[in-house]
Amino acid sequence: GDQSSGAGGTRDQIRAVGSSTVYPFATAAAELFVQSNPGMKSPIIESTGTGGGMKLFCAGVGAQHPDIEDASRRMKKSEFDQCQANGVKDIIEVQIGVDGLAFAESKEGPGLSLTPKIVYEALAANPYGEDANKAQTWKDVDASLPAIPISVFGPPSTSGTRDSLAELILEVGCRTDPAMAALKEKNEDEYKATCTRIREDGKYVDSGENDNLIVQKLGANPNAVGVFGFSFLEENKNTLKDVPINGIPATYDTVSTGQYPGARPLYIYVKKAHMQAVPGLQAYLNIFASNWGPGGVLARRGMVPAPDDVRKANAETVKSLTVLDGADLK
Amino acid sequence: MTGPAIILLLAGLGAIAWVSARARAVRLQTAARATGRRDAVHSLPGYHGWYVALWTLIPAAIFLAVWANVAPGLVTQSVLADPAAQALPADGFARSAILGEARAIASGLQAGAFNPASEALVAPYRTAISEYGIAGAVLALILAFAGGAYAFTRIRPDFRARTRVERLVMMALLLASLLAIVTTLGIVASLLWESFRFFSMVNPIDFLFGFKWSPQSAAMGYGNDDAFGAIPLFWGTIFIGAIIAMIVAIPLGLMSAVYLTQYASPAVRKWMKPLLEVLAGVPTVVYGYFAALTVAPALRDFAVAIGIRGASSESALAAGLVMGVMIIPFVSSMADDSIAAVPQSMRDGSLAMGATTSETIKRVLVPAALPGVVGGVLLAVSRAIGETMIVVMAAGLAANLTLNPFASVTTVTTQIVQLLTGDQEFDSAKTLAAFALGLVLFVVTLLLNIVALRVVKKYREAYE
Amino acid sequence: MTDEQKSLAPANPKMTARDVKVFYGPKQAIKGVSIDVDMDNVTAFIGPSGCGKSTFLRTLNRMNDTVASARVDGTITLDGEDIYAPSMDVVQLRARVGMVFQKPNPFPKSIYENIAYGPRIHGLAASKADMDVIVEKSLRRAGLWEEVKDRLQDSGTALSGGQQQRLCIGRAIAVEPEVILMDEPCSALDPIATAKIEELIHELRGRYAIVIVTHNMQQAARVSQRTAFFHLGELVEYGVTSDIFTNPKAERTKDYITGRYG
Amino acid sequence: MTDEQKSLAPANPKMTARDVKVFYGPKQAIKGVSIDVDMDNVTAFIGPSGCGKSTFLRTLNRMNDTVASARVDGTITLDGEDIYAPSMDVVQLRARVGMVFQKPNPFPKSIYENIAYGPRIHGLAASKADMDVIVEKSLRRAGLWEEVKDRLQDSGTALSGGQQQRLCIGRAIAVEPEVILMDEPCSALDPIATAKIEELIHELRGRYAIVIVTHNMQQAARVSQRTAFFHLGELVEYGVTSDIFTNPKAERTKDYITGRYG
Amino acid sequence: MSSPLSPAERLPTDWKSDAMRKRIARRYAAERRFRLLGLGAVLLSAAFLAFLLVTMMGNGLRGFTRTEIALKVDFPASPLLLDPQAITDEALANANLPMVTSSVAEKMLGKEADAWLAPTAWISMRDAIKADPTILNRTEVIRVPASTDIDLAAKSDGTPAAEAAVKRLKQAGILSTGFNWSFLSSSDGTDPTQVGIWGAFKGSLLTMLVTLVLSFPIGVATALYLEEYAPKAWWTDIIEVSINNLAAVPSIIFGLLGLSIFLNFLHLPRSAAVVGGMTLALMTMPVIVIAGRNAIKSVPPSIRDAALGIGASPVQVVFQHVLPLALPGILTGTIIGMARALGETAPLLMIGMRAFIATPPGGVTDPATVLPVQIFLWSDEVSKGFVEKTSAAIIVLLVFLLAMNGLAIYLRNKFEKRW
Ligand SMILES: Nc1ncnc2c1ncn2[C@@H]1O[C@H](COP(=O)(O)OP(=O)(O)OP(=O)(O)O)[C@@H](O)[C@H]1O
Ligand SMILES: Nc1ncnc2c1ncn2[C@@H]1O[C@H](COP(=O)(O)OP(=O)(O)OP(=O)(O)O)[C@@H](O)[C@H]1O
Ligand SMILES: [Mg+2]
Ligand SMILES: [Mg+2]
Repeated sequence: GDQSSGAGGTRDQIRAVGSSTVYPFATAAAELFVQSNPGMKSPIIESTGTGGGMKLFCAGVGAQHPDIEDASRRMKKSEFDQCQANGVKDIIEVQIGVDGLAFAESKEGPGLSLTPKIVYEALAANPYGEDANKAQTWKDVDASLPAIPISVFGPPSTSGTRDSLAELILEVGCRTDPAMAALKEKNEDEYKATCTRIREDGKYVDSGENDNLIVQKLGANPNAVGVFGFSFLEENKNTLKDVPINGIPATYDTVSTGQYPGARPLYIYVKKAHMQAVPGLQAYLNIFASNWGPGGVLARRGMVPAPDDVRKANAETVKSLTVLDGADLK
Repeated sequence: MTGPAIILLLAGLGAIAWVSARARAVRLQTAARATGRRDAVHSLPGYHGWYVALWTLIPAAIFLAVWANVAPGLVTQSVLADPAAQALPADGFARSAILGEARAIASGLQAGAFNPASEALVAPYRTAISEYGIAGAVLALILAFAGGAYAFTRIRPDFRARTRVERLVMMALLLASLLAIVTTLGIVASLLWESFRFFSMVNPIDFLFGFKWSPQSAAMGYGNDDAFGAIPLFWGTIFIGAIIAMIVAIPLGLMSAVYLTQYASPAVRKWMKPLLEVLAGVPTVVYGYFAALTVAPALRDFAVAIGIRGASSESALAAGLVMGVMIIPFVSSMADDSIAAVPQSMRDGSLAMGATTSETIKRVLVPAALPGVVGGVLLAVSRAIGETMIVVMAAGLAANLTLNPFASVTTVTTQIVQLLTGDQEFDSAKTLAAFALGLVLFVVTLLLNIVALRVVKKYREAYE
Repeated sequence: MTDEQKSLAPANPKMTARDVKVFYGPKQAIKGVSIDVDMDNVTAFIGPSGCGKSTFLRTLNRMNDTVASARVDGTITLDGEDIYAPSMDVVQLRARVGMVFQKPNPFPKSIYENIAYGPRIHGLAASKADMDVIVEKSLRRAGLWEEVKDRLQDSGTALSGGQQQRLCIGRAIAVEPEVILMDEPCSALDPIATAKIEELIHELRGRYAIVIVTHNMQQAARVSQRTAFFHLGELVEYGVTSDIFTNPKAERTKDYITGRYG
Repeated sequence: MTDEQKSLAPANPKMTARDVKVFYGPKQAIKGVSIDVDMDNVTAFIGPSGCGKSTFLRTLNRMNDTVASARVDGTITLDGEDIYAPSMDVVQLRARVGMVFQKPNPFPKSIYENIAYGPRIHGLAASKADMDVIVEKSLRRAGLWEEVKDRLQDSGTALSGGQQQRLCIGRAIAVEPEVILMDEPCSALDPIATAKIEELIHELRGRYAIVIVTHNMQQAARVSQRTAFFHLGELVEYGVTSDIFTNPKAERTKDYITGRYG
Repeated sequence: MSSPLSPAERLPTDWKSDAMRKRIARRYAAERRFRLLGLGAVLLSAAFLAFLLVTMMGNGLRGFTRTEIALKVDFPASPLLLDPQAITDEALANANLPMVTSSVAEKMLGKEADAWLAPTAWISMRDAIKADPTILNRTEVIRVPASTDIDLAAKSDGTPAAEAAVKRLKQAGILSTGFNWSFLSSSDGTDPTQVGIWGAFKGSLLTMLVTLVLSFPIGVATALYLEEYAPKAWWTDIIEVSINNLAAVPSIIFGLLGLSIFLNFLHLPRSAAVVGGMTLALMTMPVIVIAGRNAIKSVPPSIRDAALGIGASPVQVVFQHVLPLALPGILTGTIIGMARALGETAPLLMIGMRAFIATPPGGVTDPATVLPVQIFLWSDEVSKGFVEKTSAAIIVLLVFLLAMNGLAIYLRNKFEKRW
């Protein structure tokens, strides 16, 4: 508003807010930015969660508002409208890469191999809209699996990773039942409830944003399965191994090409109005574009590169600063 | 004229006022003393100095404070009258954003424009700001002179300058102490509004008495009805903070206090007491890290070893245990105080009857100190249930209603952090729930404290 | 001990002190005091403030043990037994040599529990009925029974100052002590309460050996049969009370009695 | 005030109290006291504990203002001026009516600063040399100069109790008071220090109007020329000291003097 | 109760009886047990502390060291296109040093050597060139940080591949582990071998400065008012209750307050030390008030009487006598309150200090983070190298805090009871 008091200070630093999943990549880019632009101050990257970040991002243009939103999901329609209402008219949307949603177990683990259907039937609160899930061991779900108790450490319901789990695995598994596929057309709400609600009887353990702890816990529970960002699997290859989904192992290639089912896009949103005013913003975006390919620095940090065509399209967006029109947001 | 310059100028004027007023008072008083009358002279010259200096500074400062709030409005009005302002968008928010930015650039706070539209307004802003700045400075100086002159003319040998200056000091002290109330109101205000919005989406009864905490449902659009039952959170909070932590802290704290006050030699006491206090000085984030990485895995291994099913490495026990250790010094220092407050004559009375020290402690000192100890424990509980970092790092997120200490439970503070830093839309019931939880936490600690302080106070009075 | 004082000593004293010295750290508070206390007489200790009356009194039941810096030299006996001997059990000693303090200090418990406290820790009552008997008897002896018999469950701290002090005397009596030490028992009381306590002391005399410290010479004159005058840690004069007050031997005693100092 | 007491009143009293009543909340501690204090005589207030001596003394320099619950009724004048009038400045009043307390309470500062404090806040010294003169004069009058002149920078709390009390008297003198009120100034002191203070009071007499509260009747007899006996908030008897002690009029006074209570 | 008793009804207790002796022995045994229990409690509490500290030390001391590989760089022969006469930041930034560095390593040690260097190894190269451009004309040995895997393998145990590499490098004599000065002088980063605590430390200092400047005067003024002047009235009761309550309000709630009042309502800058300081000042103020009141209370009333008795005004009494005497106590309370604020994390998470900030703040309005938040952030990092860095940062914080607590205890002991 009219307050100029706190808005003050020449903003010579880029400010980004948002998802903790994008945070490591945004910080890596920030570091590269400083190294290749000596004299520039390092961008400030705040890990607020996508939702909290959106609120800050959409509060307005000006020095007191962040320039960039890191998102582990697409902007929602409601958020876009909020942005518009607050004068954040021109928003640039860039997909910087893909986050693999990896299933993993300890190196000492039984070597499970799962499918979306199995995962759904093991974790859903009411599989296919029926009674509460009674499966106790993986064998109860699928006879080919060993009779070890189901125990999955996964993202909490506040997390964007959890949304991906629901969308990419659970819904897919759920729709293997034609009745459910039909339900999607008839009653979207009921479909969502049936297909994405996770049981709350302790078989699935909400495990916080601190994925490091999940890694540790898997080490301690060889029979448990963990669900987390692909980068953690990469980083902890010496203690963990991947759980193939549909027989496909989680590797860079399979995730990047989307063969491995658990992959979701990562975005950054940028205010066009800030491009002139904040020094280095363009250069920072360029850093993303020049490092998000295979073998690039971001990939070394564990981000999975987006497929070639996506990268190309987004590189173009970075160059031309194409504005998001918002019509296809949900 | 810029802010710092005018403040410097005023400070200079104040100093001059002080020196000249003091000099005048000295002169007048020396003359008056010669009359020999005891009440011919009232205040020391320095007080006259302060009196005049304050009259010089305070009205001008008040004016500047008001001006700083009024002037921007006036500046904006004059800018809006400028032809360049015709191009502004009608939309209120965008408009004020542009105006604000133009002002920031004009006053040198900002280097470049985020919004091209604001560039045109920079020049008009610059003129308006400098015009109003000069006007303000001139008015402030006039006020300073007027105030100073008025006060200066009042200097008489028997003028009660001290009384007046002291009245002002008292007022400053009073204002400082009112800040506590303002802060409390600030807390209430900041929690109440967002909580109100939350309760317009979720029935407070369901929230307070619901048995199911499952915000995943709400987040995914299944509706809010049974998603926000906070009982499991309350239980987790109580389980960790008021039960497990206290099972650790009360015996250890109480016995430590008893040992250190009643048995230990002065040398031991001198070293051990501060050592225990260090436990309270360790940052909670360190405890959290310690609990998450060292205690929790060890406890889990232990639980598995003795064959407990459902042992989680984010156990209530790990968080509660470490929190209990953190709370030990609280309990022990409160117990220490209460036991020390029991008059020595009670102890003598009991010993003179032929009681041993432990009999005296168990049958006389501790019962007599009990209200104080209970009050201390209540304070410790309120501290424990508000503790955040340990539980954020070491307790789980699973809202379980369980009695198994090796299972994972979640607490109110953990959920506040989770909800506020999650990936959900910010205005969803889910994020707002954090404020409602905060409100509950605030109210509960408030009540606990009021009760605890009452208890402690009543009991202190009993011996005074 | 002068010859004359020795002649004063009863044939079979209850307690005897011989050349007792008390130090608080490096400071000597009692400088070699010898005195005998017997059952038939009430002994009063008088002297100006700080002369060591309380200190000496507390050596008689080893309450000075609770002061870390205090050290006691010399011999004190109770029925001929050295109370500072290693074989002496302090807990028993204190039960046998009861003490009443300057300020009434009832425990914040019921009147009944106040009295029952001592017998209970020493296991003197075999049953609840036994305890009831002890409580009643002690309260009667302390002259408080009539006043409190209907409210034995009230808190001891709810009594008036004088009643509290009698309660404390009753508490001391309840463990069947042989000696009762009183350190300025009336200084916190009003005249009427003081009179009651003095009366009580009269009644208790003969059953217990009683030592009373007082600042108030009139009181010493009223309640005691023997008076010891302390000054600067020394026992200046010890004798029959009426003699001390009417015909003091030592100059210092005389000065004190006539109000030249103190 | 009885007729006889009136006859006792000097023609030109320094301070007068007329029908003074003091209340602590609902409780009345002083029940209508009228008394005159003059320059030539030392006035002693005696009476049993709690009778209101201190309370009345403190009304004379409005120290009772600091007790929130206290309320004063009646008139008290200093040189004919009503000290409770709104125009009276308490701060100046207290400089004119100095006070010495029961427990010596020097500031934890140097001896010099202890004395200089009063003159400094009242602006009585124009220069350092002035102040030196005031300090020396005050310490001399307080009979302390010889003992401390070589260590004026030592802390006032490092002095012995008696010296501290004289330091406090010197501190009161330093602001040139007209009246000095002393509330049991010797009760915390040993006999030798007490004697010194009593001697000092003798010397100060005539230069200041002096009022002294004491528990010790011998002391009252030694230092005062007028004695007022208080009991339960009333002024029972006021008269020439020797009369009061040898020939008290009121029964209560007699009982008290002969040690029947207190 | 039975009828009146004859006084002689009870015989004197027989203290020498067997039953009585046994009873006494039992009582003494109970006494010893109780005493041991107390001692046990003290020792157990102390043991917890010792265990905590030892664990942190054990994990953290390694974080202060860093493993380096000595690369022998033949600059003239390297693919580096730099003119020793024109070394500018720009030129260095464009010289593609990362590539050059890895090629040097590969040439020297073989194909897989690039993975042995920290991703930021080239920065050491850059700094060396900047410090002395003439090295571009000769062959020079430059020590660059090793990668996290190598670092861990060199210090404790790592992956088999890394262990093998370490063995090779050690044989070649080019591996060394030494004190990591840059841990104390640099700021947050993404590579554990490069990060440091200076930025967070400076943020902590600035935040504490703001906290102190606000909370100390206000806290002392409040304590003085309440203890010395406040009349007994309903509104002073409210102040008292508020202060006692604020002292116990969960810290996270202060975070919510800061979020909605300072950031959303007053529009103060996000992530700035000034907002953190203000939030913590509100938390610290009640602590100072309570400690201050106790200190003021312990100034004997006789001092006040003395000053009042010679005509000091109430304000003079307080400022010239009471306050100076109470000051050590107030300072002790202040240090303890500040120490608590220094270790505080939760409220700062709410006001944007949970951020990646690689540039140390220059002033109180610059974005900053603080030590405990830095610890929290690092504890959440993916790379294993951060584990020891987290513990090392904890050691720094603990040392700082223990020093503050020690000072407070020293002050308290020194000034305890002087009158
Ligand atoms: N715990 C102690 N530590 C050091 N000195 C002590 C202690 N108790 C008493 N004293 C000193 O020992 C001396 C004798 O003290 P004591 O209390 O026995 O005197 P008293 O005759 O009882 O005086 P009063 O009539 O005031 O009670 C005094 O000088 C006193 O200061
Ligand atoms: N601040 C106070 N609030 C309430 N009552 C008080 C206060 N000060 C004194 N009193 C009461 O007023 C009465 C007179 O007290 P005062 O102190 O004047 O007695 P005193 O004669 O000086 O006694 P002492 O010889 O013990 O000093 C007493 O009953 C006392 O309890
Ligand atoms: Mg004594
Ligand atoms: Mg008195």
